[in-house]
Amino acid sequence: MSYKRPAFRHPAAATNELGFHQKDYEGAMSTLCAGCGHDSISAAIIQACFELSIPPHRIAKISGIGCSSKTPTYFLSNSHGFNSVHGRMPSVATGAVMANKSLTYIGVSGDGDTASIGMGQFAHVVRRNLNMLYVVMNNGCYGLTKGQDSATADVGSMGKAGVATMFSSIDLAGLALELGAGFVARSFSGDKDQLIPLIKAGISHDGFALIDVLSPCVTFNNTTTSTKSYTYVRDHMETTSIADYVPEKSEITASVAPGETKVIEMHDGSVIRLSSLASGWDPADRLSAKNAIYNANKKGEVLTGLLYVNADQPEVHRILNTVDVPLNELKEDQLVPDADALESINASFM
Amino acid sequence: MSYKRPAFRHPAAATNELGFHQKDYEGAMSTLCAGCGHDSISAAIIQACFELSIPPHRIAKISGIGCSSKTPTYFLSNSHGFNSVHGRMPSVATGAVMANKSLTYIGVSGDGDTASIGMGQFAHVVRRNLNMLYVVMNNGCYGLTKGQDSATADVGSMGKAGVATMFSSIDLAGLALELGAGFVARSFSGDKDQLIPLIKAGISHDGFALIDVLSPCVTFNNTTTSTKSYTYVRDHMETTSIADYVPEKSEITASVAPGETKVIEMHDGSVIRLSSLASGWDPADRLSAKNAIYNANKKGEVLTGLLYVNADQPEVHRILNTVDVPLNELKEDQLVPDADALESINASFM
Amino acid sequence: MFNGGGVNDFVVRFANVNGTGSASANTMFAKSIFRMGVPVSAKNIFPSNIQGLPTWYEVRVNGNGYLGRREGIDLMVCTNPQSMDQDLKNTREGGYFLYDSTWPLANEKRRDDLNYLEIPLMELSSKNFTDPRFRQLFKNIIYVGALSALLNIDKNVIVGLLEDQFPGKAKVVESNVKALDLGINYAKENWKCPLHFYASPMEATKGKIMIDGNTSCAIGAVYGGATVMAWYPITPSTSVADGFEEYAKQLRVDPVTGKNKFAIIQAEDELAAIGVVIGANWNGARAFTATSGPGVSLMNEFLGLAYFAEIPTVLIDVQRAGPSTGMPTRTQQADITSAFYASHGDTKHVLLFPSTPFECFEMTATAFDLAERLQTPIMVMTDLDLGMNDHVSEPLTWDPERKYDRGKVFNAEDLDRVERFGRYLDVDDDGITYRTLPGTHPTKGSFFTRGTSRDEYAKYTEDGAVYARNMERLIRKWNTAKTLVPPPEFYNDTRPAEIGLLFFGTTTDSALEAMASMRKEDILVDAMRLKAAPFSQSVIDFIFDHEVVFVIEQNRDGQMRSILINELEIDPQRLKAVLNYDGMPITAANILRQIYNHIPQPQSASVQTI
Amino acid sequence: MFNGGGVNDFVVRFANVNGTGSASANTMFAKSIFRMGVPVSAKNIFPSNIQGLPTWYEVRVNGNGYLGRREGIDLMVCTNPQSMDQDLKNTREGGYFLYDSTWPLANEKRRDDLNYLEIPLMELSSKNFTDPRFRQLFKNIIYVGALSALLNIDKNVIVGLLEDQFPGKAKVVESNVKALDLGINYAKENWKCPLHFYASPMEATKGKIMIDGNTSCAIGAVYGGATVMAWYPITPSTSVADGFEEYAKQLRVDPVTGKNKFAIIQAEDELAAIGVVIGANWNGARAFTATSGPGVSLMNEFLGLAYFAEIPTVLIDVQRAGPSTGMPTRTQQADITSAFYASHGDTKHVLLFPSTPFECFEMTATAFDLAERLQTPIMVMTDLDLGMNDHVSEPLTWDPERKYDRGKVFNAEDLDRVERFGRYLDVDDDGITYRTLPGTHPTKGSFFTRGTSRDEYAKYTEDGAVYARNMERLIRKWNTAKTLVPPPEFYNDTRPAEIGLLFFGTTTDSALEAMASMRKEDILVDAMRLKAAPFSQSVIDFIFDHEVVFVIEQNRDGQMRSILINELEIDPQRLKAVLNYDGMPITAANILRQIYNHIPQPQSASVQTI
Ligand SMILES: Cc1ncc(C[n+]2csc(CCOP(=O)(O)OP(=O)(O)O)c2C)c(N)n1
Ligand SMILES: Cc1ncc(C[n+]2csc(CCOP(=O)(O)OP(=O)(O)O)c2C)c(N)n1
Ligand code: SF4
Ligand code: SF4
Ligand SMILES: [Mg+2]
Ligand SMILES: [Mg+2]
Repeated sequence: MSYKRPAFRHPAAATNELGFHQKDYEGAMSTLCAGCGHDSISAAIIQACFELSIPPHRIAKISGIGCSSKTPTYFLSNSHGFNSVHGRMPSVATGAVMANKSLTYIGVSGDGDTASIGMGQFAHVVRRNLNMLYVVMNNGCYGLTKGQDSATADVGSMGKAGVATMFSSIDLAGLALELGAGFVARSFSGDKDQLIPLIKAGISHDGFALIDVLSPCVTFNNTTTSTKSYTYVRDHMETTSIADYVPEKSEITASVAPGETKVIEMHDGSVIRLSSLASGWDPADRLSAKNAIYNANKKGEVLTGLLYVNADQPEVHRILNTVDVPLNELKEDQLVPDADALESINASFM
Repeated sequence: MSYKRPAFRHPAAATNELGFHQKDYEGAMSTLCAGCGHDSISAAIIQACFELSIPPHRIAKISGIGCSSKTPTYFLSNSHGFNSVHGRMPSVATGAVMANKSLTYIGVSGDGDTASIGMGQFAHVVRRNLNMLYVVMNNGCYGLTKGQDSATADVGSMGKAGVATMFSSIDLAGLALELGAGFVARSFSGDKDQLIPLIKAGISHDGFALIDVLSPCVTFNNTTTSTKSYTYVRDHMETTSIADYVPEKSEITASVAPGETKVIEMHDGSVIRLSSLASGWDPADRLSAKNAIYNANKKGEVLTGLLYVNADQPEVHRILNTVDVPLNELKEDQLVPDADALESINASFM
Repeated sequence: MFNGGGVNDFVVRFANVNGTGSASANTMFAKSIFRMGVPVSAKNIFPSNIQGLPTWYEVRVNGNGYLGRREGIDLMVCTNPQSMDQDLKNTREGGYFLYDSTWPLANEKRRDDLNYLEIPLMELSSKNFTDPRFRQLFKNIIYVGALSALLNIDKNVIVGLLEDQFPGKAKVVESNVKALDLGINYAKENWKCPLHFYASPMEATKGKIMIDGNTSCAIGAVYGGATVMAWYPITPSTSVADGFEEYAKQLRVDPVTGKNKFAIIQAEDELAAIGVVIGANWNGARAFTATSGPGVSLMNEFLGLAYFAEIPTVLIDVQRAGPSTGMPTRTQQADITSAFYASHGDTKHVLLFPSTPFECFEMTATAFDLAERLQTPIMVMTDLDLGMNDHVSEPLTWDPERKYDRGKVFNAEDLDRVERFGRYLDVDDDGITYRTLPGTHPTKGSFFTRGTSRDEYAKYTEDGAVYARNMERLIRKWNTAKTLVPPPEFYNDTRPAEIGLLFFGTTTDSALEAMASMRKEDILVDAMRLKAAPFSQSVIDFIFDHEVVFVIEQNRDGQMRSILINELEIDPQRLKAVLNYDGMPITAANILRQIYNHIPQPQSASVQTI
Repeated sequence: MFNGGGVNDFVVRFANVNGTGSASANTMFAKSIFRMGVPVSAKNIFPSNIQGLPTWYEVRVNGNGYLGRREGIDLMVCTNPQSMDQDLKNTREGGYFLYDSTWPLANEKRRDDLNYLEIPLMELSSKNFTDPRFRQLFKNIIYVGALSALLNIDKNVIVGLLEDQFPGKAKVVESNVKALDLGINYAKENWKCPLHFYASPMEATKGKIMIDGNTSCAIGAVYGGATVMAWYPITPSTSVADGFEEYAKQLRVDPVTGKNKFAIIQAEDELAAIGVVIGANWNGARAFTATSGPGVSLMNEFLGLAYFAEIPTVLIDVQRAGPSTGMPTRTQQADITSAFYASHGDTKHVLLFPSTPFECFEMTATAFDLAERLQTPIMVMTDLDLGMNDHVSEPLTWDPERKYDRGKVFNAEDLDRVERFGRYLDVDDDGITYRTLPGTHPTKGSFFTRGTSRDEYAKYTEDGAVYARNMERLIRKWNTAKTLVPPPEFYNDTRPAEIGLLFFGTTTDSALEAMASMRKEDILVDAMRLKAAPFSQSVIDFIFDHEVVFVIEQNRDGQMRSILINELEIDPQRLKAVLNYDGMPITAANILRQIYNHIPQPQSASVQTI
């Protein structure tokens, strides 16, 4: 939209390791409804990228269509963005990642964009283990088309339209686990403390990282009868653990009592430290995560936190064994076979 | 195709309750490769429908595109069939079921048709709990386009093309369970004894019933290195139980030792009797089924049999509360509101 | 100075913030003029956003019944500081600028050539209403009051509307009336009322209704016998589904059992929606979907299947500005090529073009008859302007004797009578063959429906001659379609004219206004409104009866013009394109400007101020 | 009696069962004629099935180089009892019918007007080869041997082919040669050899190659710099992907690391495939997909995005017979309308029309240049006939000096130089604007790509004037495209002609043969082969330089003709449609028959036997 945030700098303008200000990670002024959960997620992405010290222009943002998919305009103005078509972000992201393995990719989608029209592409980008962070801003409805139920709306949940959902809901985290995802988390737009480290961990993960973020639609699905309302999620949130993201360079100081803590090493040398682990759950055991989700859903709880991580699943570039230099940097000298080659091709058809 | 089976009748031409011969349930001569697993599944469908005594013309067959999707031509010639477009059988079936709730619907698809291009529609037909039997003829490859890997091909499995699959495979039964399906089974084209009762039970089930049938593609994916080959499946098949389908009218005679047997009552009064139950598995417990599949897959086993059943999940007509008479039978007198109605509509816009 | 407007001839534009409840106040304003018997049209110009961005509502009052959009805002009602600069710019020279003077307009922003009507809306509202939730809403009612004084709108009419809106809620009505009076009194005390343009009661809208096209389509689907609807939300078509649900719930619930004589599937996407429609129609139910451009694009493959496998299909395309996501809240007639030729291979589809809510109703119902008669997709091509805006329309009517045309369907008895059923056998030589529904007959009439080629008996074939024969039969069917679709409407002069205007859909209002203007200038001109493609003989005749025909449409590429040329084998020189594609409804002035590029402009004609 | 055929002028059709290995024997037959220097073409007529159904292989030998399909089979080689009735029917009067007399043909089936060549193929094979796995295969080699005797094909050439096929496997070659000799000897002993038509060595194919179009496209993509390919299997395009993988693995693996300078994504469907291509191109890689009609239908929405958001996109459409699933193993040029106008809204796309394998190679490579130059989808419109059949072609050539045209891309230095970067600012007045790639510059040049309307600086807007300006710039770009696409090729008479032939793609062979036939009859005729749409000025000139132009194409609706009329504003009367749409490649005789419906047929011309 046409409004610019006033370009003033925060008084105590802190810079990150690269010397960037938080401002350098911000985007245009949001045009979403005041209070929309999506804006909080944008803020968390800004903060996470700032703290991770990624040069903003080395990030690419890709989204589908929806209120959620609009958010890439509202963060990271110095990054290229691509607001593609409804439900097809995963394929566009796949192309982008294949073209240049050296950037950081953040995909943003909505529950409609992912669980309805985008279901097929979602399943297959998981299967492909594309190296990207995939954020679903999940509000249980189609915000931009005025609040129809989405496929993540729970049975019996009722938004502003006043008709209870009748079809069983799709749990995107559970689904991603079923489909073999190597990094699965769930969070809440209202819980920045939980969300930011998860975003950092997801970005650091070498492969596909899903964060299903409950993000209330204040305009259409924030009723007392909705299970995707701010109050419901806040009141029914359970966590698998408290996740802390520790960048490569930091030293891990064991401040938490041993036995309760689990440390996961990421490919890039950073570390996720999990504390206050839920009982019977092991972040490295896919089945335990599936069971925990299933049991929480049954009780009407919203299980959040890092649900599963396996840092060793090969991402698609490794699977396809591509060269180290990004494919989009290869020039004629690398791409055109030498003259003899064509001669022998011709000869083989004579 | 243009060949007709010789129309001779089997010598001891048995008839079913309705007086139909098995012949009345047959189809045109198959044009699939000799030995193709799909043909065995067709035969099992013929047998099951014959034994269930469904009037053949009261069945509708719907499929997508693929060798598997061709099979409806090869069974039930007296039923209407619809070979639609690739991956979209679920939506066409949805329309058909909505139009006429009084027929029996058999959907046939392939693993390409379902797990790749059809993934989105598959997920949503499960969610909708459409009252139909959905048979996937699963050969781990795209038969009709000459054997490319499909998304159900296991990592490391290698068909005729000689390149091992590199992406993680999708387990359609596991997926259906995750998505809330009320009837999930897996079987093998080579095991008629197991398959026929499952087809019968699936048809009787009031709601969506998935049978994922391993069905070797003898031409492209029956190599010794393929986990979808006849030999591999036969040798690695494990079963959850032995399923027996008992029609409504029959009496259940407890011939199996108690404790080992479980009896499930279907909506139409028929019964599925399960014996030799696998330990730790309960057909009525979704989680136990998911765990059983996960553990079997991990060991390279192919878990077959009835995996989960819940006869009480409301199917879509119940959810949408439609009238008892099929919607396609309603005439003007039922459909056109009376004259006053339009007057008062007009008045409301004056 | 100001030279537009007059009694029952003016344009008011409201500038609001979306999501602030201005829509209902603005609608009330338009509706009150309608109830005074004066022709009025209202166009919502809204952003692709839910809350907080500028949104406009433009009302044209025209005693002559010219209700297309008109350039030049006579009175701007601005309550949105965000858009004020733009609004000031868009008010016509000498026009009036009413705004919320709670925050007075800086002097340097003021244009000298405007008349300012300053009213402290927020202040008045805050002072008089304590509940903060209502202040915003009543602010809107206050300006309606002020307008009622400025434009001579009968207060009783407005009160009547409020009573209709809040039946049995006297308290609510009372508060609203209080707000209304605040506006009326403020206006009367501070300004000369009425302005020199104002509304004056007529009988022109008597017996008519004011309704949007999407709701009319929805009601048409109920009357037309649709039992299955499948859809996926997309602006501007969503309200077709909403309307169908609303009216089906009112009119199609079995009173005894409480069960529904309809089923609505909110599908996972447009591919699924059209798949459901095809499956249901294949199985004998009348089923339809509603979508917009991106949906039609996604439905391409399935539309080809329905064409080739010959399955009745009804699709309502509420067009918006493309390509791609384009301007989703702006109007265009730009899916015509896409819909007409949808799908790969040799395909052509039947399109209907309603131009009023009445026709939305009528043509939606007719679409089901045509779909079943022709066993092919029928697309009702409406647009955002028609679909989402309220229009004055003939009331909806339905002949109680009317029977559905279910087309050529063999039942069990028919099958017993025929020796051998041939699903694709052209026994009547009209290209339309007989079908059967699943479940009809135990031993006869079953067949296999497929998107692959097959012979007359529905048997799969790769024989080129059989394939070609079938493709030629489809052309025969296409020729039959020409005789069955609604014929065009003519607006011909009594004297022979050399100039013809050709238009369709929402272009009609402005085209007719342009025609009237030309006639006033003594230009002989005939006009034809298309209601369907393919085209009947009368369309060809009209074109050949005129030296030059202006094809007026709302897209960049002259899509209808191309189709006319291709279908009728007409020399393109005969057809001049008159186009508008900026997403706003076309105006008569714009049409005239383009026409006068081709023919001499009469001295007196001022295309600016029509 | 028999009156066709002659030295280097005959048609042989093989009738086999698919999945029985006949393809390699048949190809060897065609290739041996090619190696004798004689022009030859081979067309596979196969079922949409994997095993057990009839399949045909038709070889035309023509010393004059007319290699389009010709009606009339001079010699039928039938090894398939299933299709024998049909094959008997399809042999020309007086022609030869060679069949496997292990199962002799019943007398009542025999046509009197054929010459029978009976050879007990299976019996010979079984007697001479013990391993049952090879009996089937050698049966095929035996008939190749028999043909070599009947048609004077140099045995050494065939042996050479076998040696090439089985390098270092002398044993295998030996067995094959044994089979070959069985056939040769049987023929010589039992029949008069050669027949009165036969092959005679020439030099006409010297330096040429025999290759299919899909492989050529694939090699073109390797040379053209494609690094990302995404696809979904669909006949007849699958072998483009197969070929790309094969040649990329040969030519694009880093010798040091063993890593790939390419990535191939077998996507979950066509929507995903084109999405990957768009994403990769957006990010600066050359990426493409290959598909057929149903895929193009599914890609509609994305193609509209690429058009409107201006993203280079390369798509190879290997056309098959539509609509819907149609006849997936038959050929047509029937996706032209669908591809040209793909997507809702006002969209038009650039199409390229290769007509030889060489052009498949060349145009695929060029498509990447054009896509990056024009920042829009480029679709290479080939078809099953060109794509899946072997054709004699000029060898593939690549100028080592050739540089890719990467189009207007600003790098970091460029950005530092410009004051304000405007992604959609038409600084060069050619409608093409500058883009930047993600990751280029820390503070400048980033922008948001979207399918919604935006201003020159890529900022979202719903302003109608800005939107319209952008749509008009896209027309400017379209006009630029006309000057950049490959111009047509002309085959004009030296004398002024009133008749023009216009054709493209696989219609070329037969069209040129028809032209030659007309010239032989002293009819003055010019010809133009289109290589691309939109059309350059020379296309218009050609059409206006002729009284009548015959537009020859392989679809029902005259799709290219309509596009010519629409784009060039030509009176349809000037363009006569010459069509073939039965799924078989068009023949010269068919073209002539249709032309002679419009112009007087010369006395001597026998369109039957050309
Ligand atoms: C092909 C297509 N169909 C439909 C739409 C209309 N549409 C826009 S956004 C949207 C749903 C968005 O829902 P979700 O992804 O949950 O995002 P939210 O707005 O809730 O954040 C739909 C259906 C579209 N843009 N494109
Ligand atoms: C839209 C579209 N894309 C691609 C194809 C080509 N195609 C036909 S069948 C098939 C795959 C079939 O695989 P599967 O469903 O597993 O069936 P199988 O042949 O293995 O039984 C494909 C890709 C098509 N018909 N339509
Ligand atoms: S409609 Fe809902 S999702 Fe969209 S911006 Fe408003 S609150 Fe957020
Ligand atoms: S190709 Fe495979 S799946 Fe298809 S018919 Fe043959 S064996 Fe069966
Ligand atoms: Mg949402
Ligand atoms: Mg398969």
